[in-house]
Amino acid sequence: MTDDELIEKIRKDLAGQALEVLHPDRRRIFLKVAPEALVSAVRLLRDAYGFTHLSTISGVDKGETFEILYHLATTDTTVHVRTEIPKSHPHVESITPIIPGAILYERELQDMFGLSIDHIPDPRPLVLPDGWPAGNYPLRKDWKFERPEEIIPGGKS
Amino acid sequence: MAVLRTLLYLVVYPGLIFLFFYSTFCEWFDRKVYARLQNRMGPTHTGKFGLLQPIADFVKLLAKEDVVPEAADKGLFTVLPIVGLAIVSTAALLLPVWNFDLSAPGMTSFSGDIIVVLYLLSLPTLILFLAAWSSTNLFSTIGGTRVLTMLFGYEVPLFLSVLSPAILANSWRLAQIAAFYQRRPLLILPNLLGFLIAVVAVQAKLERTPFDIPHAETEIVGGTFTEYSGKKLALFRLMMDIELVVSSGLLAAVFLGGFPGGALLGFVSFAIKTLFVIFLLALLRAMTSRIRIDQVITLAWRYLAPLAVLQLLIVILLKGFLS
Amino acid sequence: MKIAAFLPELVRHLFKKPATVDYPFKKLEVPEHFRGTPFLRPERCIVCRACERDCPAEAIEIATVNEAEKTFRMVIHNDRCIHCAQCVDSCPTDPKAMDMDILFEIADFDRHKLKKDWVYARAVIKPKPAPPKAPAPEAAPKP
Amino acid sequence: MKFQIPIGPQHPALKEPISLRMTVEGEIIRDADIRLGYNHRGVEKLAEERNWTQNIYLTERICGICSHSHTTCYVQGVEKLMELAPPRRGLYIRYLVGELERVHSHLLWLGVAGHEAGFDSFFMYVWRDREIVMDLLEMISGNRVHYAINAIGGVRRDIDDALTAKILEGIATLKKRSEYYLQLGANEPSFVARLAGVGKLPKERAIALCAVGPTTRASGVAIDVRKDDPYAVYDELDFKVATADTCDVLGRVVVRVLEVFESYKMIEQMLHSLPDGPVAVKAPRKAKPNEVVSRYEAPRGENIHYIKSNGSDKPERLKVRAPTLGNYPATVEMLKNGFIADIPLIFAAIDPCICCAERAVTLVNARNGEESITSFGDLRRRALAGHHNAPLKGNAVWPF
Repeated sequence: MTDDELIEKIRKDLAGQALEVLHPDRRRIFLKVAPEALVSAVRLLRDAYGFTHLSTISGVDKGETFEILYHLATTDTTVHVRTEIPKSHPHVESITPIIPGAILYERELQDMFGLSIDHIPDPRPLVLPDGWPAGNYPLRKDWKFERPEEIIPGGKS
Repeated sequence: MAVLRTLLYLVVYPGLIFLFFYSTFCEWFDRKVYARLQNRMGPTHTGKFGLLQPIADFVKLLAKEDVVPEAADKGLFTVLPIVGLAIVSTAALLLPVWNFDLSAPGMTSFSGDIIVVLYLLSLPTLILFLAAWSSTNLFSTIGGTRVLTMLFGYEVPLFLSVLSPAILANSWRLAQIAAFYQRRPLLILPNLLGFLIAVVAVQAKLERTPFDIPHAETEIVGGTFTEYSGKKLALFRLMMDIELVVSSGLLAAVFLGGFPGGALLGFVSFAIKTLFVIFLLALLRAMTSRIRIDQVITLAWRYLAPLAVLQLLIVILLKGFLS
Repeated sequence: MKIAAFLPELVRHLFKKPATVDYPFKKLEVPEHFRGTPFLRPERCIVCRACERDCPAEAIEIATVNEAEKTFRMVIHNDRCIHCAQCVDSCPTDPKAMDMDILFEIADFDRHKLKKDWVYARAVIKPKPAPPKAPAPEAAPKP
Repeated sequence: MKFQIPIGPQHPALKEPISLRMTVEGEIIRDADIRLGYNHRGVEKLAEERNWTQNIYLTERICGICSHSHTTCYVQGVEKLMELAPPRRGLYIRYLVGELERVHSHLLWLGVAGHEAGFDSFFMYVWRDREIVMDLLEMISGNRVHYAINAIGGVRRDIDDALTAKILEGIATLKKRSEYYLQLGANEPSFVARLAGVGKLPKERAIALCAVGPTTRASGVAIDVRKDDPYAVYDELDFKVATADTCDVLGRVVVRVLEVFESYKMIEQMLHSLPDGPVAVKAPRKAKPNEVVSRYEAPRGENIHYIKSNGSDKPERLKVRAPTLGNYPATVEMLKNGFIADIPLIFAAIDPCICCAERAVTLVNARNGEESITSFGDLRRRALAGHHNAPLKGNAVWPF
């Protein structure tokens, strides 16, 4: 199945849900859905088109909203499902029940952006240390890391 | 005079001082051979050819901080390395290297000493288990249970294979067994199978690859020795070194015709024969990968034990044929 | 599957020369274009600060000593340097003012001793007969 | 009796800090849990503050073994963002280094597998021969580990005929040696006994848990980004995707060794058809606002970078997913119901390259089994206090 055929089919199958379908490059399809439609879109992609492999989940802080990208792949092509959730109510449904391998990426997303993944089977922090102060989410744009002044005996220069 | 002689025997040759230097030399030899088999250099710089490296390691460990875990049984934890060292050194005294009279059994050579040596060699295993158990570390505990589990595997083949030459020689005294094979060197050949089984079993007793399961570093850190440090670890390492010398000496005495020729010549043949056994052990160490504990038991009971029984059968038939 | 499959190879190597090198006493030679430690040829530096800007480890520091005399001080913090030689690539002069030598045993007990500094006057490049294409925008000092 | 054993954060089997909690019953593992966060360096946040050039070296330092795969993945994404077309010769050299890196990484892994199984001679010999490829990489790039050969728009160094001949010669030797190791690995009984049937990962679980790389290929799933999403030069090369269907550690060994042979083949092909011309084009300092997903088949599996630019000379977002993270869920699955003795082997079989984490220590009280977590600062304070209260070392009694 070529990319164009796939896009055509996705457009038909996700008629009301696909907000935007981009095809910037060979084997790269960016599909935008509403957060409510995310789970059904991923399920459809998995069941109907064989997108069983989730490469990763990326989060992007876009100021007022968070953009989350689910990078799905088959041996033929990749689909990057994009959804946007407001920063004021950062909730998104877990896709771990559909793709079990998503668990670590969702936990990482929770740690780094402070959004909550609803119905995640294992919500413990993943990459941040145990004593990490609550409410600090490193990959948000408003979180700035102050590099502690480097103490070299005798100073830097 | 007799007192002086006994003292000399206990402290100088083949007692503690000799054992210390010879066992460190054997460790050097083992390490060097192992390294050369792996196309490496091995110890090079401490002393000529790195000969002093094991002694340097020993001294370094003595100088290190000695930590006893808070939850450990302190008395037992401390005393075990010393007891272990004492046991293997005692076993070493029974080797027929020097000062034995074939006709008159003495303190160090008597009928049944082969059994005593074997039992003395079994005790370090128990010492290791106790050491592991008393240090209360999780990894040590696992190591300790592995020590005991392995004991049930290799002990029987070792005993059977070491005893079969004794049966052929019709004696339970090491010196007499050695003398028997010195008289009839051709009879060493029927025991070849037993020798190979004994080498494998001794490898397991010494916990060297492929049987280094109780202290497999990639699995359970230091295993038995996880909590040991400083002087105690140094003593344990010395214990293992002496055990290496004693076990190879035992195999040489039983299977390779002992060490004839009094003090000097006897020592030369002792060195050559033990180093030969240690070379075989090093070769076995380089050749194999560590196996799992269940595989050890399978190996011991499915292959080694039946083969040892077969060896026993051969010896008994041969004995009937000879007499 | 065969028993003692490794034996011939092991025994073959028993009397061969070891593959390892007796390191602190004997050393292997590094290849020709080995990336060792960076250094500056102060007579060629035009103080464009391209190296300072592109250094991923912030190991290069250029400070003005005297504005009027156009003298500058460059410090290379070898304790931070990751030896990527990006400074050499970024250097617009020809021949390069920044370069790498093949030293690699630069460890020290004191990170101060790892620093190297040069105080120098800014070099003025004479306009070449053919106008240089690429290096020109790079050469402009960053405000 | 059930008890928990902590493998890590510091453990001889682990070359980098990670914590594996094993619930064991005797020698059998009943449950496993992975805790990360001991080594978190904040690379993604840091990347947002550095320019495109500096980030090449930052991504290079994500991993010490597959350093080239991260930079290549990053650089090929940035080149798309900047709409650059690197010259053919540059691309060939870039992926030549990539394949040499795969050879070195797989040989390294093979040695480590031997070491984890207690087969130290095998480890020594494999690593001795791995030096050949390390030396080749050093000759090409000037460094052994962080080659730093990628630049945006091509590569930084060219190779000449003498070097080409040397590479071909080295590859010929390595080919012979690899064949020997394949023979040896398949014939030494104690080694095979340790590998066969250990760490089972059935095909359907490998797919469901999104495992990547040789781990999946050993379960009979032929995914390989080089084949599925052929980037740059890979659609011009003739190679096969190596798979095995034993689903165990032995299968992973076999897959990796077969992959090494494919790499030798590819290296020879690339060297024989090396195009002429320059090796790099000049890159702009800024990239237009856009986004790109870049995939690369690293030695450990699929490496994916999501790069978003905002028009400045710094990325807006750089998301890195190293292959090891994708393999962790599968590892937990493989560890369950295995032996303690197999932990290092199973864990090593995914070729872990632990590049995500931080600093904390768990203290387990041996008497009552209570766990407490101590922060690094606290430990440091304790260590200093202990040091101050300790008797002077000068007064220590020399033991003999």
